[in-house]
Amino acid sequence: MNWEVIGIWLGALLSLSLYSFLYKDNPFYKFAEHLFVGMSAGYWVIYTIMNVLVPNWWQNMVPPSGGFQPIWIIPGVLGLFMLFRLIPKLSSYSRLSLALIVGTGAGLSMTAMLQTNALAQVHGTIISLGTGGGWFDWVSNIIMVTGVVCGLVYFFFSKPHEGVMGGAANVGITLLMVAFGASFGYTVMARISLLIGQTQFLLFDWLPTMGINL
Amino acid sequence: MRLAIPLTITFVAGMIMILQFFVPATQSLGESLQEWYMIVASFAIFLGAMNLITVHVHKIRFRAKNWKYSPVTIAGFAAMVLTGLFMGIETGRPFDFMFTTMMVPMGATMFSLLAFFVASAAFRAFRASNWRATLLLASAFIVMLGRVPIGSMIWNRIPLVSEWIMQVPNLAGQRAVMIGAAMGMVATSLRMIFGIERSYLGGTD
Amino acid sequence: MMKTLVVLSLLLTAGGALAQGGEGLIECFTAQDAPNDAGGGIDLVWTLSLDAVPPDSIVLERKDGDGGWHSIAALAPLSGRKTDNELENGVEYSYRLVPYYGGIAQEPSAEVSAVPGKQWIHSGRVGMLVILTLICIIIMYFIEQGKRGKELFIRRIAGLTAVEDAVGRATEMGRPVLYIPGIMDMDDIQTIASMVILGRVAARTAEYGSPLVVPTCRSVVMSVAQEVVKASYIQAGRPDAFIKENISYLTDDQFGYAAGVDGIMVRERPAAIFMLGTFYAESLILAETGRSVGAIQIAGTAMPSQIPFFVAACDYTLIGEELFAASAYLSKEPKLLGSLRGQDVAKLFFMVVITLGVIAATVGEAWEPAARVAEFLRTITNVE
Amino acid sequence: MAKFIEKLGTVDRRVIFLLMALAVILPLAFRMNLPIPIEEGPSKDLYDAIEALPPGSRVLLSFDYDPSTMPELQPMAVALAQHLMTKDIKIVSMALWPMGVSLGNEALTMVGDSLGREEYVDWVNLGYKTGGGVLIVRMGSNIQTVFPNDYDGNPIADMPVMEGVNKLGDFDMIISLSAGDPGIPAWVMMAGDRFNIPIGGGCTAVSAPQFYPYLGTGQMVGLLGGLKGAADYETMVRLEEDDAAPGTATPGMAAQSVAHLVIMLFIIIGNIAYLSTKQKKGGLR
Repeated sequence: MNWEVIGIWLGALLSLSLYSFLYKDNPFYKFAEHLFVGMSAGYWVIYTIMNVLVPNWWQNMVPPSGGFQPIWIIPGVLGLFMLFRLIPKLSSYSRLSLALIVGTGAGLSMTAMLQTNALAQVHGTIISLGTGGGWFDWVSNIIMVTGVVCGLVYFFFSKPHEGVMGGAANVGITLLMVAFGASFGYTVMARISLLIGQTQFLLFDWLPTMGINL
Repeated sequence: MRLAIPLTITFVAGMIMILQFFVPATQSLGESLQEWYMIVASFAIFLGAMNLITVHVHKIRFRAKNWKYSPVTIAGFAAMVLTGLFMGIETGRPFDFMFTTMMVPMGATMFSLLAFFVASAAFRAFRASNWRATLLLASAFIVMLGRVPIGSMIWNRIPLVSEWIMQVPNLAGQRAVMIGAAMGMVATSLRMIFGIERSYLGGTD
Repeated sequence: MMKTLVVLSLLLTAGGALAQGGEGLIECFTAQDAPNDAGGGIDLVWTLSLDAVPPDSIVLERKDGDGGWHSIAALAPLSGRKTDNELENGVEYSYRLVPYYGGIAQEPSAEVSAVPGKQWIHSGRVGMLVILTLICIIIMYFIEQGKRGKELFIRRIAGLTAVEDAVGRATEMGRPVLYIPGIMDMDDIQTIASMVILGRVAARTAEYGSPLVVPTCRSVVMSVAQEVVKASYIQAGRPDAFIKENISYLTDDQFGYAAGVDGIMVRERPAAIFMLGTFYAESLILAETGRSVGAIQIAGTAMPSQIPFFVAACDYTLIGEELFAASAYLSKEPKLLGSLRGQDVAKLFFMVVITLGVIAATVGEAWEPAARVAEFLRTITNVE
Repeated sequence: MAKFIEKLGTVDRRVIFLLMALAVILPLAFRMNLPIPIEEGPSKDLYDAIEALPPGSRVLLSFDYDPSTMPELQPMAVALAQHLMTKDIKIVSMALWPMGVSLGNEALTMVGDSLGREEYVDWVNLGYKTGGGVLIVRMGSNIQTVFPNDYDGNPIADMPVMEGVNKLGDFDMIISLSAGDPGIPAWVMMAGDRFNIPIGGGCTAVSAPQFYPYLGTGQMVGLLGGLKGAADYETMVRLEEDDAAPGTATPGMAAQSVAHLVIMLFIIIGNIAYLSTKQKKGGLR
């Protein structure tokens, strides 16, 4: 028994315990689940300390080369404010830290979303219907453009979906359904690949440790 | 006016992030703010960790349902934190060993459960109950066929049809969702930055 | 790229020519302030002569204050461009290139110079700035309108009409309501939207008296959720019914979280499950397990890749923007309805841009002025 | 019968789970070779092009990928190595991606050992050098100045496998297993077009369509796309050689196909059951 074999066994037993959930909830699953939650929470604590707090904060404030950068006290203090949640009397200080997080996030996503999710998509849709040349390309391009416009009509909230609006919204939601179906079907292969990967681990890494070679 | 200071911070932080996108001269300001934000958010992980431990200690103390598993969570947490802090996180150390031999396979297993759930969801949901549902069913079916050799055995054009569905109706649908959602996000961000939406700060004052 | 290729292929046909000095070899060597940066950068661009053998490498040199030349970078022969960074703004810098053949330096190129500076506006983002300002003004205008009490309509959103029923059903069955706010942190707008909806859902559970369980994947989300739910319970006059322990943190790990929530679902058997926020691959793991315990499920996300799974496994799905409309729908607050109206107008704007652009581009294949309109619309929607 | 069909519509989902598990486990465990129809196509073209090379030819095999695309590209590396080595073609390998070196070595060593081919005599791994397109151009005039040693630091000058190979033009074919940039486009433009060497390749399923134009113009002799391409190639190599080492792409593809079939079968059953229930109830419209 060496460490590699122990590792394979740990991985295999825990995997099988989690798979047992497919049959029904049971003590093996409960054990693996509780272990997974605990271990991963611990992992992320260490990860955060080692990969964010030490290099991005502590080593900026107290550089290993010597000296002290007082400006870095501010994020440290705001970080500590976050922990004041634990002390009811001081918990309202945490709002300051929260405000920083939410504000930065809001500003960042406002520009990022407008750029990649809106403008880039609009830009990509401004095509000539004749692109490609053949009648089939005409049909495809018309479906594409109508699809985007009608899909947007479906997302209108302040007007009732009646008349022309209603018709367009109907075309829109129909097209969305086709898109969802396609997207679902497309993902199936990737999901099965994951299962194939795990099955190969169990069949070709774990079984051989018991002398079973398929 | 206890909300005034937090709302000001939100406003200033949000504005800096928008500004640095359009004004190259302020890029370094934006970068520092993002770094600060990352540090502040990282501190919060201790809050969560404390909560997790408290909840499970609580469960054990009051013998709540399934309390017998709570020590497992605490032990798992302690094992990772203690080995990580005191024995290092480099390859080959206990922390790394537990990560690669236990956490990675568990994550992969949970991920692979999707293969089963995709099957059961497809079985139950893809019913031709009306024409719209039939379209959803048909597009899923054709795209699935187009991904495996069986598809081209049935009709050699199936992969092409599936490709077309992905490139035309699917792309159009995705774009509509993305543009719409972007408007929702811009409006929500705007309401946060200008303090119109403030319920996330809690409190009624 | 194309240019390099042409140069390259011509170069190769001329194989066997002799090594050349920088003067004959390097053409069009220019230096200019790097655009759209915070200063401190100079862009250097050059092409190689068409009738020379490419050198093994090229060394870029910068003139120091004392007038001597110092090597600052050794470059691949065909690279053709380099940005020198971390310079002082407002100071003039001079550069030259020295080609090397087989380790032997040749005659250097002519000298070029430039002054780095910072820019106050990103030239590739002006169009976006105009559009963003426009959208913000529109939305703010309608929010004002709403505040002033203008009557605003909102269409029916099936998933949100069901919120009341779902909570009511949970109360009847004496089972809890489970609320899953996605796996992203508070900086994600969908999480924020989810927190706002959580406030409304909590108001209902407070009213009906069924327990509300909120497992979170992020510490900050946990603490915000506690605040939001507590505020709702206080507002509903039921502060006693608020149980802080029901809003707990599990783990930051995506699948660890999924495993934990699956466990909660099968053991607590919630009668109603809300999944609103940012979801990734775990969406279907949660939704199928929720389905198996017989809960009414209301999901909502703006992640295009996950919507299909929610549509397949949940009773109601808020698609994309519907998630952001939820807080307005549930509260019927005038300023939120106004904001929604503003979003609609912004979408109308994009629809017009798309329609105009497509027509112009199509007509433009035959009629030049229309092509220019299409080009203009493409330019303003292009962001660097 | 009608009742049975209706029952099928509400079958316990664990039955589906079980069938899915079997659909994946059985093909893998029994190394199922679902007949993969070998039609005319880019995979077959590549096979035929290699088939047409006389023994003793020299092929440059470039491993331009990293572990993230290994599931798709590694089986190709193995199958190609197998085909080349059984045909007594000398392999000179290299990598435009740093991580490609060890992945390539894994494939070559495994196949080489099983077929009794010797490193430095029948194959060699030159290793990785940065530079992409420029590197290729320089190899066009002299390989030894670019790669004086192989990945292990052994001088390549006196290796039997390098005999008569001084520049790219001395190769009879170049094959790039490419996960992105630099990869196939660089080889086609910098080596294929320039020195008239046939270029073959393998890539991920996602990126395959972007290379179809090269096939149309003859700039590439053949292409393996994704797991499907890898499985095609394994099948073709196996037809030639019975005792060949087992591949992973074919059973993987078989498992994929069977699992897809199971899901589609369930969708069909679900709909039959649904429609028959609806009819019996007098239909909901």
